Amino acid sequence: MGIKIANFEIKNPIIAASGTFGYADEYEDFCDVSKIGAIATKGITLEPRAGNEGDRIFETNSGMINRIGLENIGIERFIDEKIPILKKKNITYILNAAGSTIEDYSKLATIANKNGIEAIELNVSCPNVKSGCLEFGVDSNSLYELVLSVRKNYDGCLIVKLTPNVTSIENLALAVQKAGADAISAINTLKGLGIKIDFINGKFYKKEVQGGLSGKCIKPVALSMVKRIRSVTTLPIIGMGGISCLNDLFEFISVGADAFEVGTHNFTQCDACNILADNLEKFIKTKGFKDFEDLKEKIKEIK
Amino acid sequence: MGIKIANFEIKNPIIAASGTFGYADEYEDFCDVSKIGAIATKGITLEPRAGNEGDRIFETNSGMINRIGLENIGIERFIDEKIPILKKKNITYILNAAGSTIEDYSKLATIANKNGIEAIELNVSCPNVKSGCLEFGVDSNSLYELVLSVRKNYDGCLIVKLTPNVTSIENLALAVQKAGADAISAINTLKGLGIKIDFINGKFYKKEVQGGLSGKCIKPVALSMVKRIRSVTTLPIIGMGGISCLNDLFEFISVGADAFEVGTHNFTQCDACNILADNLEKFIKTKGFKDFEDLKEKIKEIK
Amino acid sequence: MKKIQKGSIKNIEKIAKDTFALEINSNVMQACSGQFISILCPPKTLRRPFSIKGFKDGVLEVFFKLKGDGTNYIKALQIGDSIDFMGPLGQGFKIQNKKSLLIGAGIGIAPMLFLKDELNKKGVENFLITGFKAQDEVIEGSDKTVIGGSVIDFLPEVIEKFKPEIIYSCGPEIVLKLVTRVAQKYNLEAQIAMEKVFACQVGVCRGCVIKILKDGKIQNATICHDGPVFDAKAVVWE
Amino acid sequence: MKKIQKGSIKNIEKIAKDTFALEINSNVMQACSGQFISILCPPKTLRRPFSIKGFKDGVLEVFFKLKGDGTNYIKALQIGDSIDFMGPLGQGFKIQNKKSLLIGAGIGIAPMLFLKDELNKKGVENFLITGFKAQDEVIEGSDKTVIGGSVIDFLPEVIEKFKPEIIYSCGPEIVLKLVTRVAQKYNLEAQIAMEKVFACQVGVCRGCVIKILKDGKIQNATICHDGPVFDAKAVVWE
Ligand SMILES: Cc1cc2nc3c(=O)[nH]c(=O)nc-3n(C[C@H](O)[C@H](O)[C@H](O)COP(=O)(O)OP(=O)(O)OC[C@H]3O[C@@H](n4cnc5c(N)ncnc54)[C@H](O)[C@@H]3O)c2cc1C
Ligand SMILES: Cc1cc2nc3c(=O)[nH]c(=O)nc-3n(C[C@H](O)[C@H](O)[C@H](O)COP(=O)(O)OP(=O)(O)OC[C@H]3O[C@@H](n4cnc5c(N)ncnc54)[C@H](O)[C@@H]3O)c2cc1C
Ligand SMILES: Cc1cc2nc3c(=O)[nH]c(=O)nc-3n(C[C@H](O)[C@H](O)[C@H](O)COP(=O)(O)O)c2cc1C
Ligand SMILES: Cc1cc2nc3c(=O)[nH]c(=O)nc-3n(C[C@H](O)[C@H](O)[C@H](O)COP(=O)(O)O)c2cc1C
Ligand code: FES
Ligand code: FES
Repeated sequence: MGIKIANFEIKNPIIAASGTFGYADEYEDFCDVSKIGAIATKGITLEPRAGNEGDRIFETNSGMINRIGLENIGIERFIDEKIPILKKKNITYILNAAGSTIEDYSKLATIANKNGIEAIELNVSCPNVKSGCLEFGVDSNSLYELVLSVRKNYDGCLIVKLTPNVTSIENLALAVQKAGADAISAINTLKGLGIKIDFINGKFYKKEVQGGLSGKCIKPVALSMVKRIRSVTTLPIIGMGGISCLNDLFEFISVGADAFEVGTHNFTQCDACNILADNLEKFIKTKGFKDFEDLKEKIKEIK
Repeated sequence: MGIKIANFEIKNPIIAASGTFGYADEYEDFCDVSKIGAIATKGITLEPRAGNEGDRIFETNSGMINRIGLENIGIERFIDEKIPILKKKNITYILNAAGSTIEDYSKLATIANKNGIEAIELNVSCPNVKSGCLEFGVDSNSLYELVLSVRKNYDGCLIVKLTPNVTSIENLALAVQKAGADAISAINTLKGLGIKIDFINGKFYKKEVQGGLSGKCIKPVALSMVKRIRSVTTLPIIGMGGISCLNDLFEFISVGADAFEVGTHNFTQCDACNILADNLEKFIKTKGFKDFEDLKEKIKEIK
Repeated sequence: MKKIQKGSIKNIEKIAKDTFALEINSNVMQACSGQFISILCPPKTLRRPFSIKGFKDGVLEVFFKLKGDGTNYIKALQIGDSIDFMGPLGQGFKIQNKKSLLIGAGIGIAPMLFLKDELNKKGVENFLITGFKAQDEVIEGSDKTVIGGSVIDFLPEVIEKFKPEIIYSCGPEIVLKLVTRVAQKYNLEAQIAMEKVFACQVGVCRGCVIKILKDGKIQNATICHDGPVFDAKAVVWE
Repeated sequence: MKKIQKGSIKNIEKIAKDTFALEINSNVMQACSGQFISILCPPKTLRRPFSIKGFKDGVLEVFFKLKGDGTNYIKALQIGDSIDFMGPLGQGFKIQNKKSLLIGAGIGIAPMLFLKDELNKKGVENFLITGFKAQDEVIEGSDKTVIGGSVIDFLPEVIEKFKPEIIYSCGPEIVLKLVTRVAQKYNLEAQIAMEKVFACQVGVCRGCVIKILKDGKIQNATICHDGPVFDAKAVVWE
């Protein structure tokens, strides 16, 4: 079931999505981490970050909002403490990289390159300090600059994760391709606001979580976005957004995805990635397909 | 419970959203149509339209996708056949207007003006034929032009309905305000794709509906958008997107909405608008608020 | 009267593989074959439409086959539970005093059984032929039951023998298309009950339109409000 | 052993207004007070965490109070139904051989009853005081039950009389804050069980962090994995 994203080998097409699987080692009691196709780490920055104050999670209809705020241990501790464990346990991982300036990203890429990190997924839904904190990922010019400068410093598999909160995802995909990325992953979370207002004993109480919306509710948006990305690029696409079952994989394949990330559904079912990979393998074997490539072709041929 | 949107009086703050209530008269067997705050008609164009071929509805997690394609009887028949009924039955309505060129919209506005139609909601999520079929509503310059030219021809209450499929809803809101609109309604549907793939007797079958996503699943996006619109404008805002219960009204109020539209939930519960207005009125009366304005103020004050 | 109702479950009972009969106590005064009711299935957004199988003294009966969340919700209801439905909705069969051939495929038997009852009451001679995929899916009540094969294959024989003057049918689109073709061949009037995914259930959302030929023009008609029953000749297939 | 389990409902029973006791047959080998299990409540995205109220021979007991969809899903389960849960999760109370005052507020009594059992088995002297909003919400098992007022108001009196050496507590944040203050005043160690909305349940999503003082530095700790039980002195309140 192994496949390649550009030159990066993963054990199967199911990847655990960034932010939903920590640094991978913590999930050992709950699933076969080493059997997962690959694990995109929690978003990692140059320096450690404490993340946001206040409530960080809000459940919504068929989904959730998070505003973790990139709490992470920083690239140094990741390399010193986590990589040895990941190696020892034979866990395939992708470094999800985040920053506030182009320099941050370039430095992360340089460090990753030096330390033999085989794949990076750029989280470009971060505020761009220089341009008044608009996200890098919403403007195709900034995105192009960003990816170009990372590409210069990084020889491994460079995946760029697109944000759906834009008018034209097509322009972003084109910018990323032009800058020399190896693959695109999509989508990151939708901008969402969760509010809960209670009226108790004559007084209103409010809870508000402004952050990223994920889960099954965003699947239709994700499918539409992946289809639009596929319409302008031939780069491999890692599709995500609300994936929870085998049929979801078929749907993402049909719009052009080559691999998949599973995010929020890990919270619902902590061995979701294992189960999905098993089901995919079983389907391929018992229904007479040669391999995953063959299945992909057959699904793309459906009228 | 009557309120005003600019100078347009509605019976209460709950409006039936365009496309989910036909031309209003058809719902008589199912609810008290005349008691609804107002009804936004199905999107109406200059000429009658047959709408899209193929499947038009697709249910998704906590929502649905539609691609009706603006099937409607055209402005002439609307005026000749529907307005007399609406008047006779004392139904308050808003003309939801759609077109392919700025001229279409201007003509509609002129006709509406001549025929004493008191309020128009511009559906600007239509392909702009002139600019290569990009939606009018995604570009703040085209939107400005559009609203300006409608404004010139129309003296009634001019509401512009914003699309959420953009990078900056703020720019759109500013353009609309600058062009002289009386109010903003938001949000229209999110771009979404519904796919169903079946594998039966060794063969794949696919059903695909690309259209607009609505319902509870989009509420977090809608709340976030309304909040962003409120951050840049003082125009009245009619909030919508997944509204189904009294608490949803509170949430929309807290981000700055002055009135509400209920769309998809009419399909779930056909007397939803009546029930919501009743519940709102009961809440105001029994919990010691002076009126809807007072409730709004109290909710906006919550820390 | 408002066509939105809260009823209560009178009975719910398995009648074949994955297939159940549901009886609802209601305030409904009148219903006819070909009409349907639309059941709210929380937390689903859209109501689920089901053809009426029988109606007597306010008790509505429908048959339903398990498909997904909606039908599984209904299956889990218990006797006495309340149920929220709209209906009866839509235009039913226009019964004529003619020798009638009824053709049902699968769960499409439900409105055919109701129609058969109505025809019998009116003393109209009729013959119901139904088809099912397998023995364990068979629902009783037909004059002839086809198992495994296609009900269409048996139509020439039945028509030659029974000599119907009109056909009524309900089933998957593919079956209705073939029924239409057979009716054409034998120059028989046919009324067919169509299906599509519904949103509003009442004709306002325009989500369930098909093309029909009316007054010499191709027009849109909604299955939920103008149908579900259409004159087969008028239907313009996609 | 994998900490994801399919159990089956052994018993489910109303114990107070909107409050139920649930017993689950499981393969769990060990559990201690302060730990919790997280129950899958389809179609909800997030699991619902519940403190363990008791554990014996693989049977886990929890108490739950009806709040929304999740708890209503659990309530609708029948004896014999299967139930999908993760756990036992988190760090429980660190039991010490000291005269113990247990303070529970509302449904927070559940882990206190489990702790009381454990203390009794170890022969540690203890006193459980609990508070409930109204008579019909009272759950049995305490040494003193406060109805209507705040359990906090009775603490000085109880502490003077019982002379505890340590406090354990579970309840809403507001109660835990006040317990912390009382403990400080009497210079007593206090262990408190915290709550927040959980997503992953296991410490990876960083969705449930609070600030704690550790090694002289303010750091993040997850309630689900590093807690739910924390040394009250270490908690930095928002
Ligand atoms: C006029 C009409 C009469 C019907 N009568 C019967 C009947 O008597 N007995 C019976 O078992 N079934 C009947 N159906 C079909 C029935 O409505 C669907 O099987 C049911 O909605 C499936 O719901 P679900 O949630 O269980 O399955 P889902 O998982 O939602 O869907 C399963 C399949 O049913 C279709 N479906 C879903 N929602 C609708 C909808 N709102 N309208 C139409 N199709 C839908 C989907 O396209 C899908 O292919 C009728 C449909 C129509 C339109
Ligand atoms: C460690 C821990 C132990 C708990 N122990 C118990 C217990 O023993 N008995 C008991 O009745 N309750 C307990 N709770 C609270 C319980 O988890 C919530 O009441 C339950 O999740 C509500 O679910 P619902 O769908 O019924 O209500 P909802 O409608 O989802 O929510 C009602 C309220 O519960 C809160 N809530 C929702 N989801 C979660 C979540 N995943 N984690 C925490 N809070 C949430 C919401 O903020 C909301 O205010 C515990 C919570 C935690 C964190
Ligand atoms: C709690 C949480 C934290 C996340 N953190 C990150 C992150 O650090 N970096 C990133 O690129 N994406 C992050 N994401 C986004 C997911 O990787 C994924 O793009 C998104 O959730 C959509 O997929 P899903 O619907 O399967 O969850 C996070 C998502 C969640 C739910
Ligand atoms: C079936 C359907 C048809 C719609 N048609 C229109 C339309 O003609 N014009 C328009 O401005 N919005 C139309 N909308 C969008 C709704 O008015 C509303 O903006 C959207 O559905 C979000 O609200 P909701 O989540 O309450 O449905 C339509 C929505 C649905 C579901
Ligand atoms: S379902 Fe709305 S028109 Fe038929
Ligand atoms: S819920 Fe994920 S870290 Fe606690």
